[in-house]
Amino acid sequence: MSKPVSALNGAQFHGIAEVRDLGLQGMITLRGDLTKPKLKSAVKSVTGLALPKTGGILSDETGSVAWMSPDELLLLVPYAEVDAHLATLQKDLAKEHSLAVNVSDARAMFSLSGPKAREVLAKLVPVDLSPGAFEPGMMRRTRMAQVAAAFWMMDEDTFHIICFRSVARYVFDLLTVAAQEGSEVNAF
Amino acid sequence: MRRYSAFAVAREALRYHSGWERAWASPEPKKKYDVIIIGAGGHGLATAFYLGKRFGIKNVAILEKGWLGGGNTGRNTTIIRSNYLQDPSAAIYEKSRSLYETMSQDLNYNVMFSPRGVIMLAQTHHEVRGYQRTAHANALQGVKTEYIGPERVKELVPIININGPRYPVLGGLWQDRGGTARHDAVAWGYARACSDMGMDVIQKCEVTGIRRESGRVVGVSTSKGEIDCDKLGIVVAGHSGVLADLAGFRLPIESVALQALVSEPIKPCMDVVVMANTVHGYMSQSDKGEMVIGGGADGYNNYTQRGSFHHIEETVRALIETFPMISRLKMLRQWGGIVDMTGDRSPILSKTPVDGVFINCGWGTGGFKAIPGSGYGMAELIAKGSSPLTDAFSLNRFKEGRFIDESVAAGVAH
Amino acid sequence: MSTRLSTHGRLIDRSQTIKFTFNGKWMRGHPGDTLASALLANDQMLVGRSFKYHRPRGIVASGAEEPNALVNMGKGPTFEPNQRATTTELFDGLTATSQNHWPSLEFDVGEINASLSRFLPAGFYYKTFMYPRAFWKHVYEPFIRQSAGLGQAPKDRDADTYEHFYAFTDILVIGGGVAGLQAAKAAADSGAKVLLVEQSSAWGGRAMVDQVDSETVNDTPVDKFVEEITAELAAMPNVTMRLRMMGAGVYDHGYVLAYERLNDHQPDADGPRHRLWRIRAKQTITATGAIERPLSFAGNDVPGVMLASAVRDYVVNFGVSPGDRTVIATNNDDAYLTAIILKKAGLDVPRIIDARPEGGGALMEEAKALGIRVDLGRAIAKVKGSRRVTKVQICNQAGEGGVLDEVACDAVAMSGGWSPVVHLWSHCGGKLLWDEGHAMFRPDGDNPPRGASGEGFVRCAGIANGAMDLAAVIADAHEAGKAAAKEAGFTPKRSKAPAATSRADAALLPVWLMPQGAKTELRAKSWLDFQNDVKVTDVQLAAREGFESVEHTKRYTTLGMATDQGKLSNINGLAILSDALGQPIPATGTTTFRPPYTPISMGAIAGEARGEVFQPIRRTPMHDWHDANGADWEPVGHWRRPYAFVRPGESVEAAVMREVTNTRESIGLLDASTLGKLIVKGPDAGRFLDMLYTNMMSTLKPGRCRYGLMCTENGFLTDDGVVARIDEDTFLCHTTTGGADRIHAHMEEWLQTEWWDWKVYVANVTEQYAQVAVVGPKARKLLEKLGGMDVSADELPFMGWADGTIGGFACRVYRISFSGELSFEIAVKASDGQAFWDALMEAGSEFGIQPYGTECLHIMRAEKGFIMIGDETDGTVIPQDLGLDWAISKKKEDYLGKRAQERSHMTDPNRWKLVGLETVDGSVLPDGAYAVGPGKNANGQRNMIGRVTSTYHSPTLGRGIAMGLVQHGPDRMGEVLEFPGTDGKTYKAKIVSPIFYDPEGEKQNV
Amino acid sequence: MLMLECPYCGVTADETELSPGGEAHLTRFGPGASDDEFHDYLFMRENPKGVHFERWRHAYGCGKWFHAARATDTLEVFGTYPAQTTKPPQEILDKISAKRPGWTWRDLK
Repeated sequence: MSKPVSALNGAQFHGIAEVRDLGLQGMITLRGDLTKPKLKSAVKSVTGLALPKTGGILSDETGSVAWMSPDELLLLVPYAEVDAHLATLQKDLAKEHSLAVNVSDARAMFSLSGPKAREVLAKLVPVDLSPGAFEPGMMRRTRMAQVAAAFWMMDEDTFHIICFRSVARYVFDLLTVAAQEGSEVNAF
Repeated sequence: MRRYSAFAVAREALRYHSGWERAWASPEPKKKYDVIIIGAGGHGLATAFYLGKRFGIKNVAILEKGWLGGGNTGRNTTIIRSNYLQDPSAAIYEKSRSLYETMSQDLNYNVMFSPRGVIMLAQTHHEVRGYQRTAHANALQGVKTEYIGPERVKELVPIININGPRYPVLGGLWQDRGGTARHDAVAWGYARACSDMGMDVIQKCEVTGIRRESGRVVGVSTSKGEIDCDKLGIVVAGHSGVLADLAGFRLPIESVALQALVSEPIKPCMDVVVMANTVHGYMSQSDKGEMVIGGGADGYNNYTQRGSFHHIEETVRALIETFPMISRLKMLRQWGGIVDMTGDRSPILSKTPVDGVFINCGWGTGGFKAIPGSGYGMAELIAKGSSPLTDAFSLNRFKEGRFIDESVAAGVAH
Repeated sequence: MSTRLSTHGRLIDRSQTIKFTFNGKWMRGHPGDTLASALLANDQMLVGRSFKYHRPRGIVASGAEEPNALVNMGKGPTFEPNQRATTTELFDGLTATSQNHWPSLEFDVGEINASLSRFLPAGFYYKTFMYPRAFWKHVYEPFIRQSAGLGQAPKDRDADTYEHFYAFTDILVIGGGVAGLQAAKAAADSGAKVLLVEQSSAWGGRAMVDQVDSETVNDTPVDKFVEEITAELAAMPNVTMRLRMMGAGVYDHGYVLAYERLNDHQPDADGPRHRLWRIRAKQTITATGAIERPLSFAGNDVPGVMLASAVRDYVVNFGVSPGDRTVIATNNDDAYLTAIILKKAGLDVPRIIDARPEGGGALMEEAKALGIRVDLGRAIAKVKGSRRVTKVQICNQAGEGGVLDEVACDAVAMSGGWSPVVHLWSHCGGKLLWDEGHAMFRPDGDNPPRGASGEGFVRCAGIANGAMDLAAVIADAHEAGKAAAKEAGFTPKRSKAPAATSRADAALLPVWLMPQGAKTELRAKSWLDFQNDVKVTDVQLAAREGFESVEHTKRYTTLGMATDQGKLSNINGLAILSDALGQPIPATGTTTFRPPYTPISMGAIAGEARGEVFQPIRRTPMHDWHDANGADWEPVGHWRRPYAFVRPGESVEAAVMREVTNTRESIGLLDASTLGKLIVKGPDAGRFLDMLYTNMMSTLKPGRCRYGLMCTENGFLTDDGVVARIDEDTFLCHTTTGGADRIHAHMEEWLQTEWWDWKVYVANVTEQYAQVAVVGPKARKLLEKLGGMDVSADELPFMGWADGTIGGFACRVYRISFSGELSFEIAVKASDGQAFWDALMEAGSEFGIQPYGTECLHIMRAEKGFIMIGDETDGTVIPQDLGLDWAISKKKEDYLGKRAQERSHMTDPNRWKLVGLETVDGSVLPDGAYAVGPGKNANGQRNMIGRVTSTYHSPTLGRGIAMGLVQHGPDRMGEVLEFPGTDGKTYKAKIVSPIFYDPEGEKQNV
Repeated sequence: MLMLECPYCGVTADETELSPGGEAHLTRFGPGASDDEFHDYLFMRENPKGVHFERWRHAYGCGKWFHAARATDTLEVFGTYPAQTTKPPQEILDKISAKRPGWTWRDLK
C-alpha cells in the first residue's frame, strides 16, 4: 500500500524567513491528572522525558512533551511509533482516569526559521515574541490570524508551529505572506 | 410654530437668518404629567409624538439625561428595511418603514428618507434558502421584497465583486423601498413636533428614582426635582437595565457595545444599501459621500461607548473582499454605542410588573429603522394597554418559550 | 506669488530634482518636499474646492491638520482619493489631481453655491426639499450627492499589500519632537523597553523650525540637541525608533494602534504599503505637540491665508515662500517669529496686525528692529481676493469692522494661539481642563484614561500637556518619561531635565472673532471649518435654534465633521457657540474625540487578510482530488464540500440526478471526513451523554451505534449524529459538519462549569480521520473485493461497527446509513485518506462506482424522510416538532433542554409538525414556501399554517418531494394545502408521510 | 481590547484569544423547577453598570473556562479565577470593596 502523506507533503518557501512543512510527526494527546505519579512514569516510559512545567515543553532528539492545559499533554514521537506508544500508555494507565489518542494525522507541523523568524510570526499572533519574553522551552497555544495554532522554539532562530490539518494550506500561505520580500520589521 | 419651506428659508436669507425661532422649547418640568417618557431618543420621542397624534394625550414630558438624540439614534448606520421573516417583526418594521415614507411631510422636517433599496446578499446555499423563505413570507406579510440573482445584484451594485474566491454572491433579497434616513433629523423632527404639541422635552434631566405606591407608579425623582405622572414609559435602550432596577424589576437583556465607522467622503459610487451577513459586514454611502459601515457587537457586557477593535478589523476585511475598491479608502472615524440584547435578539415592548410602567427596549442592533413603528405601537400600548403591533413582543414570551427569532433566515437584525 | 527660495530648506535635497504632475501639468520638486511644499514652490496656491459652496481653497497648514489640500493620487490599482498634500512626501512621477470641481479647478460651476451661500445656511436642507415627496429621492438628493463627496471613487482592486504587527513594550512614546525625544530618553534611562514613533519623516518637530536660531538646550542649539539625543536613543538596545509611524488610536487595556506608512513615499519598493501595529504598552506618553488656531475674520478662507506656523515651516523646512508680501495677523507672540523669518529671508512683511492693545514681548521688539510695522489693537476687517489674496482691510479689533486702512499683499499669516493635540489622550476617556491663560483645553492629569488595573495608562508630555515654552517642555517631558518608567515598574535615574532657554512672551489675548463686534456681513464670511464651509453665522444660527449641546451644533452645522475632524475648527467653533449661549467655554465642553487621529487605510486595517488568506478554507485529505474531478464547491462553515461532481458538458442539476440514480442502483462514494468525531471517555461518560442527548446513551452496547439528538438548554434541536460505543468507558460521537467544534466546546463547557466533578475527558479527533461512505447495493461487493475483514450482515449488522483492515488500510467501519441504502462509513487515518479513496475508486470501477456530493446526499436522505439539521431545523424547532419522540427518552429525569420543552408554547398542540408533501402535479415545491390558511391576522398579514423545509426533485420517484412543518400536520394526512409562490403561481401539495422511499428499510438492512 | 489573565496557564491573553461566556455563577434549573426559576436561570441577567462577574473561555489557549470580576463602566479588571466554584474568592471581593465601596452584585456586597 502507498505511504501516508502529510497535508502539504513537504512544501517550502524562502522569503525573509524560511517556511517548511515538516511532514508526518507522531502526536499523542494525553489527558489526565498531571500530578499522578503513574501518569508521569507513563510519559517517561514513552518519551524518556519528564513532565514540563505549566506552559512549557521538554525535548530530546527523539521527541517532546508539551504542556497544553492543566489536564492535557501533547507527546511528540516518531510517526511510526505512535501505535506502540499508545498501547504502552493504555496499559500503564489502565487504572487511571485518562485519555490517550493519536492525533498525528489531525495536525500539520511547520518550521519557520531564520534571523527574522520572530518578527514574521509576530505579524500573525498576539504574543510578545521579543527575545527574553519568548524563548526555547516555552509552548504557546494561541490564535494565528484566524485559526488556532501552537508553537515553540527549537533554537533562537527556529520555531515549530502546529495547526489542524484542514487549515495547513491557510497557515502555510499566511507564513508565506508574512515572510514576503521587503517586509522586514527590524523590531527585535 | 413657523413652517419650514424653501420660501421661508429664502425670506430669512434676506435678514441673514436672524428670524429663526427655537426648533423646540426648553421648559422647566411641571409638577405632573399624564405620561412621562424617559429617554428622548428616536423611540421615546416617537412614542410621545403618537400619544399626542393618535390619542390626544399631550400632557407629556420626555426626560433626557443628556442631549436629545444623543444615544443610539445618533450613532447608527441609518438602515431602514422591513424584510424580516417572523410575522410580528415584519409587521412592526413594515409599519415603521411606511411611516418613514411620509415622515418629512408629517413632521414638516426633512429627515431625508431615501428609499434607495436594500440588498441582503446570499453568499451560501443556506442563505439562498433562507432568503427565498423570507421572500415567500414577506409576500404574505404585505412586505414588498424580491429574491434576485447575482446578475441583478451586480447591476444594482456595480462596485461589488460577485465572484469572490471565498464567498461568491449567489443572489440576494432585495427590498426596493428600503433605504436610509438622516438619523439626527429624525430625533430633531420629532422633538420639534412634540414641542409644538405642547409637550415638554426636558434635556439634562436625569432620572434618579421611580416612585411607586402599592405597586403602581406615581412619579419620578430627577436631577430637576420630583415629577408626578400617571403612566411612565422607559425607552432608554442600553440603559434599560439601570432604569428597570430603579423601578424594582429586572429585564432579560444584556448591554454590549456595537461599533460603526465611516470612510472619507468620495463621489457617489453605491446607491443602494448592501448587507453581507455571511461575512458580517454592511455598507451604504451617505449623502456626504462617506461609506457608512456597520461592525459587529462585542460578546461581553459593556457600558463604555467603545468597542473592541477586532470587530472593526473583521468587518473591514470582509467588505474589502466584497468591495475590493474600498481597500484604498481611509477610515475617517469609528465609534461605538451601547445596545441592549434580549434572549431572542428581538425587542421588548411591554407592560411591566409595575402598574403604569411600560418598557420599550431590546432593539439590539436594529433600532433606528423601527423608530416610527415602535412609537406608533408603543403609544397605543401605553394609551390602551394593548396593541397588535406590540403584543407579541411582551416580556412573558421568554417564560412561555414563545421566541421571535430572526437569526433563522441568516437575517441578522442590523 | 509663492516660489522656491535660494536659502533655507533643511529637509530638501537641492542637488536632485524630481518631476510630478498636478492636474496633468508637469512640475518640479526636490527629494524631501511634501506635495504641498512642491505645489507652493510651483506657485500652485489654489489646490481644491470646498465641500458645500465649492469655494476656491488653498493650502492653509503644513501638517495633519490641513483641511483643504486633499488630492486624488495615482492611477488604476494604486489610485487613492483624499490624500493630504501636506503629509504626502514627494516622489518622482507622482501624479495628483484636485478634487470636487467640474469642469476644472479654476472654473467650477459648483461655485454657484457660493453666491447662493446666503440661501444655504447651516441645516437648510432640513427645512426644504420636502415637497413634492418623490422629489427627494429623484431630484434633490442626487444633486446633493453629486456636489458633495470630494475625491473620486477608486475603481480597481488594490495592487498593494498590507500587514499587521503585534508589539509589546513597557513604554510607548508617540511624537518625535523634542518632548517625545526627551521623554523617551528619561524613560529609557530606567532600563524600560521604549518604542518611540514619529508620524513624519524627521525627528525634532516644531522646535527645528521655531527654536533653532533663538534657543538652546544644555547650551547647545536645538538642532544640535536633537541630533545628539536622537543618536543616544538610537544607540540604546532597549529603544526602538520608527519614523513615518503615527499613533492612530488609544483603546482599552493599553492597546494602541499605530499606522506605519512604509512605501507611500517609494511606491516601487518591495513589501507592504502600510503596516498596522497593534501595540500593548504598560504606559503610553503622547508628545503630540499642538496645532495652531486660525483667526475668524472675513475672507479668512481666501487662498493665500495660512497659519503663521505653516508659513514658517515652508520657508525653513522646504525653502519655499508662500507669498512675496505677507501680512501677519495675530493675538500672540508666536506669529512674530514668522514675520522675522520671512523678513530675514528677504521677503516683504508690510504689516503685523496684533489684536492686543499692548502688543507682544521681545519678539515684537525684534520685528520692529527689522523695520516691520506693527499695528496694535487692530484686526483684519476683510481679506480681498477670490482665487488668491490681493489685499487686507484693517480695522480696530474693538469695533464692528469699519475699515481704517488697506494693505496690498499676496499672503496672510494668521495665528489665534495654540491647541494641544489631546486626541489620543481623550480616545479612551482622558479628561480635559480649560486653561484660561492660553485659552486652550489641556489634559487633566488627575483624570487620565484608566486601564485594566484601574490606574492611568496614558500621560502627555510637552506642549501636548500644556507646557508652552522650551524650558517647560523639556522639563515636563523629562518628568513624564520618569513617571511612566516608574509606573511601568522601573526605577528611573535620578536625573534633572536638561536646562533650556525660554522665550519671554507677552500674554495671549483670546480672540474668537475679528473684529470683536463684526457685523453680520463680515461674520457670514468668517470661516470656521474651511472644508465643510461652516461660518461663524452658522454656529450662531444653530445656537439660536436651540442646538445648545456642542454635539447638536456639530451635527447641525457639520462643524468639525470634515476629513480633518475639526483639528482647526473645533475650538474656535465652540468658543463662538459658548459666546452665543452666554456661557464659559468649559461649560460648553468639547465633542468626543474618536479614533483614528488622522484617517488610516482600510487596507491596513484588513492587513494580510485578502485574496487567498482572506479567510481559512478547511480542506479534507481528498480535497485536491475533488477539485480535479469536477467538484462544484459548497462552503459549509469554513469547510468546502463538493455539492456535486460535474462532468464536462454536464449541468450541476444533471450531475446531481446522475449521482442519486447511480448510488441507488450500484454504488456511490461520499467524502464524509468533515463530520465531527468526538471521543468521550471516562467512568461518567455514559451519564454525561445521557445529559447531552435526548435519548439514552448509557445503555448502548459496545460494538453498537445509536442515532442521537442534542438540544440546547433552551430546548431547541441543535445537532444530531450517530454515537458508537467503543468500550465500557469510551464513546465516539459523530456530529454534523458544522457541529464538530461547536459541540466539542459545548461538551467542555458543561464538564468544566457545571459537572466538574464528573470523570469524563473529551477529545476532538475529527481531523485524525478521513471518513468515506461507501453506499449502494454493491457496497459490500466492493469491500469484499478489497478484502481484509468480514463485512457480512452477520458479522457487521446494521448499526454495528468494527475495527479491521480493508485493502490493507487499517480502518474502522460503521454500518450506518443516511441514504437508506446498504452503507458502510469507513474511517482511515487522514494521511491515508487519498490513497484509500483511490483504492476504492479503482476497485469500484467494475461496479460502476461514482463519487457523490452533498446535494445527492440531501435528496437521498429526503427520500427516506431523514431530517437535516439546518433544513428541518432553524433554531426554533424542537425534536417533538419533527416526530422524533422515539429518540427522546421517557425514562430520563433530565437532559439538556428537557425543562425548556415543558414550557407552555413548546407543548402547544398548535405547533407546526413534520410531514411529507407531494405536489398534486408532481412538480417541485418552491424552497421556503408557506402554506396559507383562511383570513388575515390582526396586523393584516395572511395567516400561515405551515412551510416547506426541504424540497427536491426525486429522480428515484420521478417527482417532486418535500418535507415541511404544518399545523396539526400528522393529523391531516391526505389534505391538500396551498403554497403561494413568489412567481405568482399557487402550488398545491398533499400531506403525506415523510418517508417516500423504502419505508420498511429493506434496502439498508441487507 | 481587553486583556485577561487565564488562571490556569498564567497567560495574559488578548481578547481575541478568548471567548466570552456571559454572566457567571448561574444556578442551573432543570425539570421540576418552576417557570419563574427556569426563566430567570435562562434569561434574567444582572447586566449591571459597574462590578460584574462573568465567564470567559481561553478558547485559543488552554481551552479552560474561567471567571473574571470586571467593571462594565470602566472595564477595570479586579481579578480572574477558575470556573469550578460557586462564588468569587474572598480576596477578589475584598479588592473590589477597597476600590468601590458600597458595590453590590446579586447578594454580594
